[in-house]
Amino acid sequence: MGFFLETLFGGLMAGMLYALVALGFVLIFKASGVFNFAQGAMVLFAALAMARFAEWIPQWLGFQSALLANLLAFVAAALCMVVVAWLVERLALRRLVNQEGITLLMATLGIANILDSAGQLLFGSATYKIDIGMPKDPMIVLENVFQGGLLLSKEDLYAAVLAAALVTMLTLFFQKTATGRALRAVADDHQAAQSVGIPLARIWVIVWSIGGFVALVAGVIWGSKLGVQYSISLVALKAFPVVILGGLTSVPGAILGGLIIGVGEKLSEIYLGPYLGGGIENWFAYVLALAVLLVRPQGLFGDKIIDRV
Amino acid sequence: QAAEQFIPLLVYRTGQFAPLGIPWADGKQDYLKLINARDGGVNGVKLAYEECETAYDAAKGVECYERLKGKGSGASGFDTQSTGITFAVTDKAFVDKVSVETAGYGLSQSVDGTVFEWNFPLMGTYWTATDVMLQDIAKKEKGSLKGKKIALVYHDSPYGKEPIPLLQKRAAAEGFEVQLYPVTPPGVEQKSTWLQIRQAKPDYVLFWSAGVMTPAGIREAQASGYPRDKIYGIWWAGSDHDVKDIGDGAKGYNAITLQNSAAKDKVLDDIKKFVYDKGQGTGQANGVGSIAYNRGIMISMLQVEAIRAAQEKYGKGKALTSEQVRWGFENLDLTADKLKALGFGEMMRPVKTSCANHMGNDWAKIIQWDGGKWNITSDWYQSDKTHINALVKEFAEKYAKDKNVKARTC
Amino acid sequence: MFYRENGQFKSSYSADLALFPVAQDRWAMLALAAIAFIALPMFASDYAFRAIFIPFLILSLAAIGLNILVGYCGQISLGTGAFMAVGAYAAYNLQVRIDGMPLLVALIGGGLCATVFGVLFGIPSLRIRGLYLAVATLAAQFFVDWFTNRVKWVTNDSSSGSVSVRTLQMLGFEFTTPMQKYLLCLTLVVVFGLLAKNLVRGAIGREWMAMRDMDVAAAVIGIRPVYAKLSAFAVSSFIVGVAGALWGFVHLGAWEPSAFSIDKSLQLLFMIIIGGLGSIAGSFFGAAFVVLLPLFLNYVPHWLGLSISTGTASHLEHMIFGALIVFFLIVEPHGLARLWSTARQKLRLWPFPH
Amino acid sequence: MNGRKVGDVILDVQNISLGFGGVKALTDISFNVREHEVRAIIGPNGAGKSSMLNCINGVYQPQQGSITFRGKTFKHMNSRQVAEMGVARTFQNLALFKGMSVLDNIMSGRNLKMKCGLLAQALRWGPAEREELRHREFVEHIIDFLEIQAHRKTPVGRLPYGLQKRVDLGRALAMEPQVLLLDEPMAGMNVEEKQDMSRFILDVNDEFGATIVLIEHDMGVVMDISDRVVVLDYGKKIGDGTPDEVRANPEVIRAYLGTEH
Amino acid sequence: MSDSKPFLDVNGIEVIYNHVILVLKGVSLVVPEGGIVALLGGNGAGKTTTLRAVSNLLAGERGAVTKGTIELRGERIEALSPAELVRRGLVQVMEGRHCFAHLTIEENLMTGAYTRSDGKAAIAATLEKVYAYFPRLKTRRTSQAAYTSGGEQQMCAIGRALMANPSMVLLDEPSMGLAPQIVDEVFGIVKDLNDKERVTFLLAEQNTNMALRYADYGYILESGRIVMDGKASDLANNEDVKEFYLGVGGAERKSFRDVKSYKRRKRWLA
Ligand SMILES: Nc1ncnc2c1ncn2[C@@H]1O[C@H](COP(=O)(O)OP(=O)(O)OP(=O)(O)O)[C@@H](O)[C@H]1O
Ligand SMILES: Nc1ncnc2c1ncn2[C@@H]1O[C@H](COP(=O)(O)OP(=O)(O)OP(=O)(O)O)[C@@H](O)[C@H]1O
Ligand SMILES: [Mg+2]
Ligand SMILES: [Mg+2]
Repeated sequence: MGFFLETLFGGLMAGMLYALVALGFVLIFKASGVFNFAQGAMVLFAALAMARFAEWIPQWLGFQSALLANLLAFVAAALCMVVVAWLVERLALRRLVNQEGITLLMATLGIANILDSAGQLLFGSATYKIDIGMPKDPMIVLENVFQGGLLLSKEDLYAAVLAAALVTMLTLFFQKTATGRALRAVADDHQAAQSVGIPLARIWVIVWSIGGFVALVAGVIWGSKLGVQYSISLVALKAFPVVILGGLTSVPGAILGGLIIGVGEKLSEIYLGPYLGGGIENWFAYVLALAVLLVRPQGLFGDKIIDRV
Repeated sequence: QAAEQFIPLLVYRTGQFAPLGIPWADGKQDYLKLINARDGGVNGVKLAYEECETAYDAAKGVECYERLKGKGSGASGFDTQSTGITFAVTDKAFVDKVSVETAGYGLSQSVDGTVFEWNFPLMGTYWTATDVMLQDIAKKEKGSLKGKKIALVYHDSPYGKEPIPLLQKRAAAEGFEVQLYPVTPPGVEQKSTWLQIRQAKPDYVLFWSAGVMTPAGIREAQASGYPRDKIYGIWWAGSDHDVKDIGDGAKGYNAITLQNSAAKDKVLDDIKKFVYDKGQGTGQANGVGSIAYNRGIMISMLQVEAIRAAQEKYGKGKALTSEQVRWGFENLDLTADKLKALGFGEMMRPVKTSCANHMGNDWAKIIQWDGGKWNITSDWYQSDKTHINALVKEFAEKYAKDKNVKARTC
Repeated sequence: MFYRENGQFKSSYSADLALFPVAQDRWAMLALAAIAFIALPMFASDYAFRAIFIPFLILSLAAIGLNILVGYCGQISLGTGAFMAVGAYAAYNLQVRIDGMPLLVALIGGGLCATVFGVLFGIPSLRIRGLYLAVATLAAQFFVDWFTNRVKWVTNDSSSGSVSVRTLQMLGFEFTTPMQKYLLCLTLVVVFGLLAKNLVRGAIGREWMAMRDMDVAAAVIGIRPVYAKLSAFAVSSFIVGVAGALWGFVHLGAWEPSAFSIDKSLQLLFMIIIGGLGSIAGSFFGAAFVVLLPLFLNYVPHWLGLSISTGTASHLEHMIFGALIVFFLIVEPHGLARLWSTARQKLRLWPFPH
Repeated sequence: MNGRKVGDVILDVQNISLGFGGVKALTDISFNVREHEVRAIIGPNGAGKSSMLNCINGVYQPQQGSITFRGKTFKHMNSRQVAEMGVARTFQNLALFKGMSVLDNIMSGRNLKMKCGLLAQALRWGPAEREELRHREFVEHIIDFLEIQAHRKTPVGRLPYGLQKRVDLGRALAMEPQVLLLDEPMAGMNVEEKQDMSRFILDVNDEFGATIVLIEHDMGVVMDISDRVVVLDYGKKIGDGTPDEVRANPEVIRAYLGTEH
Repeated sequence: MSDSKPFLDVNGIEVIYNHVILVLKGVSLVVPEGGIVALLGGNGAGKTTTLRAVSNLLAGERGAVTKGTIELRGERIEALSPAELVRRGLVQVMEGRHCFAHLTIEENLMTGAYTRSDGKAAIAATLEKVYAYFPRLKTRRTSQAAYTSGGEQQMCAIGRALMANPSMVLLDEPSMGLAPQIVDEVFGIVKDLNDKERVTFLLAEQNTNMALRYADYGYILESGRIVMDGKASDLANNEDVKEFYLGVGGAERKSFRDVKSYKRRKRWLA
């Protein structure tokens, strides 16, 4: 029982982190109809920027405080992401108005290529660390209930709380502002959105900046866990089944999807894996998502796919 | 124009494994620069080289191989830096008559020179590593592994699976239990693996990881409270960059190494003097001497010595063909004195290859991370050949049969 | 000027139905075939065959297969790597387990296994659409990655899980030199390319495209979604399977599961989009773009005599590649094939602008 | 009025009800269509006309009622079956296959009649080639008939709206339908084009003997070319009869026609 | 033409799609302030293209204006983004409805007010006005647009444009798919807005009859060229226009049943 709970909890924590990356996909998809393959690259770029600025800024300005360094680095990295968003809009999206989803998707693959490499050229391709003082050692709770107690990872707990806070903020932002409606309109029909005067350029810069910001937060958390290096862009792979399970257009879907995938993955690996030779969690996540889609083709909370003649 | 000997340098300076690939590649190139700058080449034959980026991708590696194999008087041997690329080019090497040197990786069975005429897994294979780790564990356990539980947490790829046959063979013979935990690459999420370990409580964990899988695994071990000093990482998971950022969290983590890590050997001083001080360095000067970097210069040194040996036979001061260099690889005899003269006396142990034994002598050590640097915690171990040789024979024969290769007699 | 159709009147529908209705195109294709079958084998180097032409041909074939599914039938697939893997491993097993198995039979057998697999994973497409379908194909991708890694039988109990093929022989003939291998690939690509072209311009091709463009309307004119979608999955995975087998057998010779990872899937998707969705010729353009451009970019610093470090060069190369993708998509979102046909149209009008 | 002979009832719709959540699109609708006649359905926007067609050809499944076609009664229809029984239709919102050429769009209407297998098609064996040719000839007749020869190879997405409507009709005609359901075929056309379209429809009706069910908002057209008219309003049937009867029906005037028509 | 100064001045524009398809071959037209100008022409004449050129929505169709100038209140606008144009009061109702499928009718309408900054109350008032014009929309306000009938979507598209409080509206086939009563109403609304709020209209319309009844001035476009223009009343009395666009050739309106030949060519093109 104790072990089961640990697994469950571990799954929830991992799921929260997936959700964080998934959120970036959802925001951009929801607001522009672009499935952003570059999200992973954005995570990498943001994390690299954060890690290196935290190293450089104290050198440039000559101070010691780690907290200040992290804060300044975070701001600098966030600014970098805004610049990226602006460039992406200027150089790519602007010229791809009204094109099909798959064309846009490919363009983001191109962008991913550019970001991956530009990030490494600018910031280096070795391993860097982000140290925001996350506690790494585990804590044991409920020792009197279960034998040996329940082991929880504090780092995961902190990360999950952070992720949850971000998600709540974004949900509010999108629901309570007039921009929300405009964003959804853009996703439905670029041209019609233009015709009613929605400034695509501005919307896209905003959305991609928010996407970049989310990528930054994800990058910081994952980066403090894994170290920052090219591989961190691969955490995006973990987010695919999450986005799709939750529904491409739903913020809460990304969260719930993340939790389901996280838990499903861990439980399957631990309780089913040994019978199949292990290593099943990766495809199991997809099979889980697939099973849900067979019942709800638009994911848990996605907008219903419309077909009408 | 003076003769030139061409050495292809397959590298990965980008991609998932770049933190390992970059110092490795720098080391390989720097040593060649040193030879040219200090000695004016090998008996007057300048070394020419060209890097080709593989990004650890087999298809790209094959392209690099094809492009470089015929350069100059013929490529002097490929250090592919990747198990996958080694697999892909091994078959081609038979046809093209080019040698493939895989120090510390590659196909474990390619030790058998009768079948693998063109492969040279110099200094050690993954079976060496497995065996040495077990030796070290046995020493800690007062000589016997009986009844112990040993887990293998591995990169789920051919690379990660290499140790399995030997582990299983020895487990059967020595009465310990093997638990296998595959981690799907790239291994950014290992929570379930380490939860399982927390539950199964193996006595030791052998950690066959690469790239981001290493820090992720160590962190997860920390988070799930598994003692780091019970973990043994393979040499690709035992470089500075793998643990540096984890710091104290990785304290106690063991890794195996083919060389005396962080040894300040003469060759390093020479490189600083003849290469970096002249502004010719490939990488940053402060990278010189790191574990992965030293691996690079050792590999280039073996390469150069093979050329030197071959020149003895085929004519000093001449550019050799690939086939001629192969002879050099097969007849390496780096004694302690020779190594000392080369400036590697502290760093490594003697190597001697032969027609039948393409690995030469395999020596390895255990190092341990103390939170700030690696410390050597063991003596040199040489792998125990009782199980390994049988396995080599078995697997080499299978390959020969599959590929229709006729084994040479040596 | 040279590209005029003036005076070429089609007097029958069968003439209009011909593969290349315009005479200039026919000549161009003949010339191309002559180059491919005669000139190249005479002049090209081994390096060119092994590093350029063979991968180009095989990837073109895979791209044709994928294009049928994605470009013609509109079912997004991110699992092409898996379908290639199934083809490759199936062919491998046929070769290992049955002595004297002719190469061609093994390749076709690989294709057929991929077909079965493709149809199986195509079933969800009856319910799931668009990007959501990607999840089904990704499931296939990751499942196969795992399966080929885990199930020893698949790799004929190879300890490491990587396999290598024996000699390529067929009816006593051995394909050993790169040129022979190239001709083998070329022949297969031409044959399957023509068959695919016939399919897509026939009734079944129209069914696929109808499904893609407007499935409700397609149903109303009597097209069965089940048949149309699953047949697209079947044909596509057959071709992709054969290509996978070729990739393993001819190009790599020995491979580990990561040879058919999601990277390959993305790369192929890339090719067909940059080349042109719903265009057989586009598949070739796309493959050329992805195979040749990086090689070309790789040489540029050499030609310019620049000495930049390999790492930097490689990053720059990536960035330029990415930028070119975006650039071409902007110039022509429908791919290089469409760009080509626009150019042809201009040529036809030349020297008048419109 | 002309040589056509209106025959027996071919399609009989009984007590159809259809709702979406709270919206009642159709309530208890019954009407019939006789062979060879031109039957119009009119009614204000959102009355349920398109939904009615959707029920007939199996796009929507009505919750209640039945549809009898040539004596066989169905609870609900399946698109494929309907197509096989010889019912074709055009769409209000253009449901053409956007990426395909005009020719291919119309050819796809022949698919039901093409029998060659996959392999034969891949190889373009004699029979497959001949089959393709035969159907191509038929389609060329339609293209001539609709005067869109010049656009044969143009992707339909690029055609102006009016021509797209024509291609839509062409695709339906290619099915050689016995019953042709037309959903606002003349929307977005000027008078001349409407005249052409009317002519096409009447010719199809005359020459092919097809029965026609027509939704149209242009009263001139409806009153001129239809034999009988059904009027829907808010999902209910409020009138049924000859054009003259309908035009005189006060409820129809109130709900739809307004006074001056 | 009326002598008030031109509000919109299109001068000799050429439009090319996809770099090769030349569609407009030098179209010039002028819309006076507070006028209603009709743009007439058969299928494929280039009406939609002209409107797209004005509202700068061609890019999304891979078209481009290659020659000529477009001026709004004397200011060149070719380089302005569509959003910028809307802010200047120029709104287009696109052909084929283009409602935002996933948004409800009311949300659709509200997006129309995106550029407005005159406060919630003012917007709510406009919304009420639109609902008053189209009561049908009010009853369907919570349905997703994709699930409304064709005519309802058309109303929604028109209503959405009105939500911007425009000073000029480009209407592309507003009557398409609308029941006759509603068509009357739509034109009534056009007239109403024109009279009361001096909104300027340029409308591309197939329903020539209606269009000429309400417009002040008309242009007839064929194959990308203006072939005729004049006061609406003059056009309505022109024999050719009567025959081809109004269907009243000769004296009597012909029954659709009796029109025999559809193989005629337009006279002025011969
Ligand atoms: N996106 C496009 N790409 C290529 N050609 C196009 C495109 N859109 C329109 N055309 C071409 O431009 C010409 C004019 O089209 P346009 O849509 O402007 O006509 P229209 O007068 O609005 O016709 P309708 O009354 O049928 O709507 C047509 O010949 C059409 O084929
Ligand atoms: N799939 C659906 N889901 C929800 N509501 C629907 C759906 N289809 C139709 N409706 C509703 O049913 C009613 C009838 O729609 P229908 O399209 O049949 O109208 P119509 O008579 O064709 O109108 P129009 O002349 O405007 O085309 C409308 O109010 C519409 O919103
Ligand atoms: Mg309707
Ligand atoms: Mg138009």
